[in-house]
Amino acid sequence: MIEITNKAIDPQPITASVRRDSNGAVVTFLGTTRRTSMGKTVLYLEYEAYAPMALKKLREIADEVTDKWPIQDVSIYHRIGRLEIEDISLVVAIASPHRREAFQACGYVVDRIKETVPIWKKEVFEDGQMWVGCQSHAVGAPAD
Amino acid sequence: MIEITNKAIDPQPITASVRRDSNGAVVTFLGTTRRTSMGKTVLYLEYEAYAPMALKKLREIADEVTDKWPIQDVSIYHRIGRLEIEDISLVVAIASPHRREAFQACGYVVDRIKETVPIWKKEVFEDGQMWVGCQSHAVGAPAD
Amino acid sequence: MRVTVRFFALYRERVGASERSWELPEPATLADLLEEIRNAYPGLAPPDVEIVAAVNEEYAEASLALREGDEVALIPPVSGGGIGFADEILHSASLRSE
Amino acid sequence: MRVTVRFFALYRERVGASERSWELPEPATLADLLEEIRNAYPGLAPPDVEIVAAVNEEYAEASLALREGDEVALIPPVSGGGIGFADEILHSASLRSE
Repeated sequence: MIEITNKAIDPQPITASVRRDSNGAVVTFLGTTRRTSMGKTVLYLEYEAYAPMALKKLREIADEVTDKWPIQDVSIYHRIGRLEIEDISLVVAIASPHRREAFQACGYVVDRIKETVPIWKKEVFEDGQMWVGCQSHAVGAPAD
Repeated sequence: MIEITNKAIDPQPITASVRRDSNGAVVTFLGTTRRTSMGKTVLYLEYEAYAPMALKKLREIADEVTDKWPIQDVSIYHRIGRLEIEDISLVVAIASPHRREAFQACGYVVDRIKETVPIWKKEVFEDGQMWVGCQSHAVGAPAD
Repeated sequence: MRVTVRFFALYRERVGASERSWELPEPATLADLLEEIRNAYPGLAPPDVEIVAAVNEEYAEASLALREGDEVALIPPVSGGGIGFADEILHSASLRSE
Repeated sequence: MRVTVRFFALYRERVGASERSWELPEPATLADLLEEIRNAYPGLAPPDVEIVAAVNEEYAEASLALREGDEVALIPPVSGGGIGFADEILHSASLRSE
């Protein structure tokens, strides 16, 4: 199950979706929004996606996992829109016969999502806002 | 929250117990019982614990985590007694500000549990049963 | 030829629109289009910062030849968040499987 | 002196009891007790396999001197399950924090 949604995510059915009687290990990652960022209080967040490409990239990442590891069961849910503090923005659930692969693959998926999937996060503070990761684009910023 | 229980484990409140607004990452591991073991069909499993020592060891492992990583939130539930196939035997939930530490610490906890916590698993087959890990004790087995 | 240009996140805010239809002389590469866009919106990105783009939902090299009807999306840096360790995981996985 | 000996899992099944009170001449080490137990239950474990024990809920060396009232638990190998990677995780964690 791979989905991009603007509704609150319930991780329970996502974890359940990867369980089966040949799997001895299930690893579920939740990405949750934090109260503070770089010492400042975050009021809320906005996530934006290039949805069709993001879905395609998520499916590619799931395929990478089933290619690289003896794993059949990968579920990824990403939330977009306005999120409050402590909301779940991302759920990745992976199950495998043995635990090592489930841990590795779950960490890998989360990393790949942050690298390649066109979903952006804006943190809104009392005195401003910031698209996370776009520091290189700040006016007057040095090029990387 | 650290517990050894003979009831079915619901992972949801265990994961919820480690969430807080300073944590951006929550990693939950489920250990689930598999249908086959060494090519044979498992009918059911029996878990047995030296409960007071097992609890003490689980608490020590949680303390190791909070010592080694910038992590405050560790929950561990281990089930004992009779388990059917696909039941959850173990839940480990860890939350941290950033994901890397949560993945590392969760994998570490599961490993340490398997190494040092006095809880044993017996697989019951149609034609016999086996205490997992006790192969060295088989009658006539070579010493390790 | 005519292509569709989509702007997301920081770029959407700086352009003030999420999508624009763009007329280009043929032949044109992605680099040509990006140069036109930079000229039209000088505040989009600092001059020495590369603008990453996708054509028809796939990351594309600047040398790619554009075709009528292409959907070009400008992709600001994605959210990142912490130090990645995918490479390390893969390295460790491949060591194990040897 | 008198100590309590607890048997779990495989040992419990082989001994046919989960607990026994054991009378020992003083002084006695854990090794002395384990030898008596092996003699009383020759089928407990193969002769060249070590029996791991905990005294008062802590893993103990064979040389530990026992005391009146100690609780000695014989600990069969724990369930293991797959290749551990705790050492590797720690190694990788310490590399990072340098």
